Amino acid sequence: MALDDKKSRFKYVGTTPNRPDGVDKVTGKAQYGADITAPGMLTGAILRSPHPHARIVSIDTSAAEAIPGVRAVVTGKDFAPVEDQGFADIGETCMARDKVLYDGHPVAAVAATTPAIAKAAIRAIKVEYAPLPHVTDVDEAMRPDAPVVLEGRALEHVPAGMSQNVTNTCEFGHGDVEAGFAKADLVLERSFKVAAAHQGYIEPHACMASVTSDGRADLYCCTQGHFFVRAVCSALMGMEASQLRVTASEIGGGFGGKTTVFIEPVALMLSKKSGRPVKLVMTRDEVFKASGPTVHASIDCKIGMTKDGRITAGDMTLRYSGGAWPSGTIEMGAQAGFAAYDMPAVRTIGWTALTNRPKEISYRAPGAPQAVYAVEAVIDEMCQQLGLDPLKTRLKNAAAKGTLSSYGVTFDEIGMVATLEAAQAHPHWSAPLGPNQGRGVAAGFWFNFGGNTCVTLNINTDGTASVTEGNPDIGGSRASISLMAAEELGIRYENVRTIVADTASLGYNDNTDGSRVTFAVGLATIKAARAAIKVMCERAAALWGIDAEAVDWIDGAAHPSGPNAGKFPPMTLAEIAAQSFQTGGPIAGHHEVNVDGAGVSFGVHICDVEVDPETGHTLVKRYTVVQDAGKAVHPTYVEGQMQGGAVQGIGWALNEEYIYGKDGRLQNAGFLDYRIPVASDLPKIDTVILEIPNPGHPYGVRGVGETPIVPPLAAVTNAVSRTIGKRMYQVPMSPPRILSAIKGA
Amino acid sequence: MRYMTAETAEAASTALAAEPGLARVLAGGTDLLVQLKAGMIQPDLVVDIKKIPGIREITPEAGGWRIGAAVANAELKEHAQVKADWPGVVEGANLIGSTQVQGRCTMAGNLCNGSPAADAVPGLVAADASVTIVGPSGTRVAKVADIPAGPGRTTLAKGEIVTAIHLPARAPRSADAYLRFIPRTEMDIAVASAAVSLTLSEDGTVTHARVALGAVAPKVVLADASTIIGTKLDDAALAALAKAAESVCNPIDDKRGTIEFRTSTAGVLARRAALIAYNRAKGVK
Amino acid sequence: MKSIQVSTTINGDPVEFLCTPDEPLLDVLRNRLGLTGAKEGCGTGDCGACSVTVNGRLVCSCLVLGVEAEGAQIETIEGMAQGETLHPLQRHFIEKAALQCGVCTPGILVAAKSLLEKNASPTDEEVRYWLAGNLCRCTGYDKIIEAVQSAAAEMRGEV
Amino acid sequence: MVKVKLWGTLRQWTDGQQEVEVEGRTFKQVLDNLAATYPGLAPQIKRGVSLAVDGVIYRDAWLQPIAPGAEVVLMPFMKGG
Repeated sequence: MALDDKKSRFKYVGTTPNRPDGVDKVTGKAQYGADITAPGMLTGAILRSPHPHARIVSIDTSAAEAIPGVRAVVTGKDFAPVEDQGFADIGETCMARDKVLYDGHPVAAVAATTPAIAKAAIRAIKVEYAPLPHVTDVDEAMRPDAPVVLEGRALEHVPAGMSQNVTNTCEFGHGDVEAGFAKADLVLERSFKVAAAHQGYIEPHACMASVTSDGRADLYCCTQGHFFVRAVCSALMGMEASQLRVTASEIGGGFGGKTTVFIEPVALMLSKKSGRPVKLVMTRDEVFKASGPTVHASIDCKIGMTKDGRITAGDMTLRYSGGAWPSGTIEMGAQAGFAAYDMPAVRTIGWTALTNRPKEISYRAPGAPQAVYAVEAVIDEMCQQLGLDPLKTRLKNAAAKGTLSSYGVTFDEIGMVATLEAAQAHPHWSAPLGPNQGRGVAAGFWFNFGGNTCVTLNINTDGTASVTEGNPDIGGSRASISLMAAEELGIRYENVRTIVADTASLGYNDNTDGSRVTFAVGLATIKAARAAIKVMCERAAALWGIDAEAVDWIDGAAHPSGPNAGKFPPMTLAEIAAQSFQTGGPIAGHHEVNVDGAGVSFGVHICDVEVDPETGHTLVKRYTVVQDAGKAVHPTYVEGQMQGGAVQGIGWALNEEYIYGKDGRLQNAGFLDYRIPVASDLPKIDTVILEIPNPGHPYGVRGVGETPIVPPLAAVTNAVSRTIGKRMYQVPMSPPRILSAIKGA
Repeated sequence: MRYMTAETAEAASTALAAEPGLARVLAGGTDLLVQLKAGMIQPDLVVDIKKIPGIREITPEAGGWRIGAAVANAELKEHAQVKADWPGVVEGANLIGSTQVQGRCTMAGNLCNGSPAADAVPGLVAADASVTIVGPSGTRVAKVADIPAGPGRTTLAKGEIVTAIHLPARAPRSADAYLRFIPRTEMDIAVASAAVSLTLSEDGTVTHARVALGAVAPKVVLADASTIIGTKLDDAALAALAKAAESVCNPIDDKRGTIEFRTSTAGVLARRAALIAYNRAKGVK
Repeated sequence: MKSIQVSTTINGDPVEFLCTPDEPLLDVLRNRLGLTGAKEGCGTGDCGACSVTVNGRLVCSCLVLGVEAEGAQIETIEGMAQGETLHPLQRHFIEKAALQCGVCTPGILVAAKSLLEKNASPTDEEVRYWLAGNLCRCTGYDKIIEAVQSAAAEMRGEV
Repeated sequence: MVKVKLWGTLRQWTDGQQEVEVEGRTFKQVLDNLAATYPGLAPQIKRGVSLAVDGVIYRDAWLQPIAPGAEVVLMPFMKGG
């Protein structure tokens, strides 16, 4: 059989059929984390620290245990220590041991027969704390005299003599930065602050755990990766992975925030102690206080440029804090910051410091929006000072095939130039502006990833196919995977059904993150389909009495590969499937792989704002997203990713932030004051999808989901700054900050 | 917690007064249920007043309007005549929360919750509205302006409930307007707000005005409206009004806004609301 | 806390339930009646995921007590489709990709239906303001507005 | 021999060199030899690194062949959201 490895003409891929989970989701039937129940189920609740930093002197649970209806009480002592440092840190975020490290840190949990009894039991637990000095700002945490959040966690390459809060440092770049600045006509250095933002998914974390006395357990939860949940939870519970089956419910948004666990180990321990199924659901204020937001950042960025707009050098120092535990996000920010440009000389230095905040977790392109914001804002200010066109200047410096990137890798085929050119050609770029309006533009970059992936594809005797994969569907991936299976098999999209299987049904699958699912699961699906096709070609060959090599698979049917192979009418998938019991048994294909070769992707956003000069109130009036998708498998869903990511970035740019008081407590743990964009805040978000194929995927697919959140911080900043005639150096640009810039304070 | 539905205002008042523990009135419940959820309060008794005859009705009264205490703001919005007489009052009431919250929340509830940032209150104060209060010692009438006592506090005595809000009759060439500042376009609590009610002479001179500000002091405050009386809202009058508004601000610095921002924004809003009310009074769309 | 017996009508069906006096209608629907289409995104009226109508009025069921349902007519997402036939809004939401994760979708559909009952031809701006209390974090709202408008056009008989 | 570019932080373990040469025909051999030649790099390699080979980032691909003359860049272990 002859199968082209690369495909560029498609029958199903690139169309926009309805998603298979659509009807369930519009009728209320879809089951999310909090919708799962079990007979005899108890309700769990968690007691959380009101202190940002304190030693736990004692916990007295006796009064809670005495309340009728209370079936289990859990504290940190119930969990045995684990060796793996990463798992141990996650475990400690779920339940404090000796110290509480942030406002909202769990200290105890209960399971009771009703929610009201569980609440009463929580109130009956007495915790004695010895408060410690706290620190919630990264710059303050790096001072040598800052209160130490955790001791002894610095990596070996952190210089001696710094605060123990400094746990990591990194440096990337190439070329002689000082020599580059010497060649510049303008060197501009600016400092920026970026507040922590929350992923803001509408579905709070929820799970239902059932542990039996013989050591088996079932866990249902809303997660971006149930295999990772199994790995962490089995380690923390001291269980074998085989005995813990994790099933992912439908997921009500994640954006990176559901790539770890916050409550699942606690639910399992409550179930183990009570012998009953236990449901644990976070309230919204728990989500804000005690699930992972992003890092918050403090950045110094210096760029040199010639009069005609050629960048000669870039030098940036990033200080990120991922809360009370070490975080690796700095490394991605430091690599991504200058990645869109061909930099003759570049250096990015990163630092990570501990603060008394919850443990950071990924949010769409983790680490990149902050670093890229600083670079794109400085470039924009330089364009203003030098009187240069911001898009032409970016084009002059754009990374292309063969460019040595800021993170050391030489780029293959990439779409930065095409993306900038498409932005330039878009009518938005040349549309007139009204009074008090301004336009900003910014580029963005993200790596995208592959990862461990398993897919099984079964051919049913009625000529349909079932795809079993292991990645929770957060953006319509079941549709795109079905499309790719249909494309390979040559059967209709409607004849393929893709399901997300539990951890007992497939090998390990990495989280739904890194924009990996359409790319990596798609690739594994294509390979699984090709494996099934190989079997079907063999069956046809056997029935025809010819060599399997002499059979081609074309449009859903086996064909003799040429006149020499024999003269037989094509045998369709349905015909082969119907005879499969008689020709050797059921037909399936499967593929297991750790996928690499994801293609980087670039985006350029254009933003128009209108600023009220007397109040600083800012409205986004027009917004356009241009992005390279490699190949858009389901173009409408690609647009949805671009629009959704851009709006999250707009929210961050204007209003979203974690606000800690002097007392170290979170001031805005709710949707009322953590202000995500509402429908009336926004204009239509226009999209332009470019398709520069990724050489690493048979259809050219790149990741799509993360890049769109990278440019908005700077696109909106540049628009606001150009409107008010003053540069803004802090995100979010809340109205008081804009007004104070306007007034020149 | 016990729940009761009261058939009369007197029965509600009696039950609330007799409760030795914490008692709360339930009308729209959009503040009460949030407080219950957060565990901020654990009442022993909740009295639902929505079954009291007339309490969900809007009726004409002495040239003005009687708005029952349990009239949801969405119902108020659908009442064309009240809206024509008091567009600013209705505007304020309709800015509270979402469409969903509008289906439940009431002006009286907004008033009795005691928030300095209540959106319905500045409009009522600018309108010089009053309320009927039924209590253990009988029925009394008070000015809306006299109800708030500070953040989360009112001057109502134990067992007293507001049963109706009274909007006075409108003189010819009168109108009002309400503006608030929020960072988004919807769903936020006011950072600063201003309501202006005014009456014009035939030649367009302001003959009567009241200006009330929200979210800039522990309770709603009146700004000196004499700054615009006798004027046709020329730039100097508007500037004087903004200054007068700023001068009565006594706000706090918090997550929603700074003292400086709230003060300057209150001045801007007072000026802009005055212009809107002025144009409405002149019949300019 | 002693439970109270409540008689009500949900999606046209007579329903009786017991609930405690402080129990929100949302908890009653989800935990006692198995109607889990309404979601709790916040519990404080800020997200709209629990939207239902009570006597024809759009509300957040997290801000209504279960006991207040006595004698009321309640409509939830579960009552929107007629048997196998989806409401035009439901169909257009699927076709226009107006949902990604789908957790806000039931609330948005209930709210949008309530809008179109009051205003069959809303402007985009009216749709956006009506739905301002329904948070969606996935879509950026664009395709939601589009789906509401195309469903409205179909319901007006324009398609 | 394979030339491996390191990120700046790691220079302190390689006598200031940002590009080092080690034996190895696969991802794993290159990493093992890096750790053996420059023991200061061992903790970082153990924690996790990625290796970009001719522009493609590999995260755990021990068996990935590396041709002599390929561009090899050591990177931190990468993750997404």
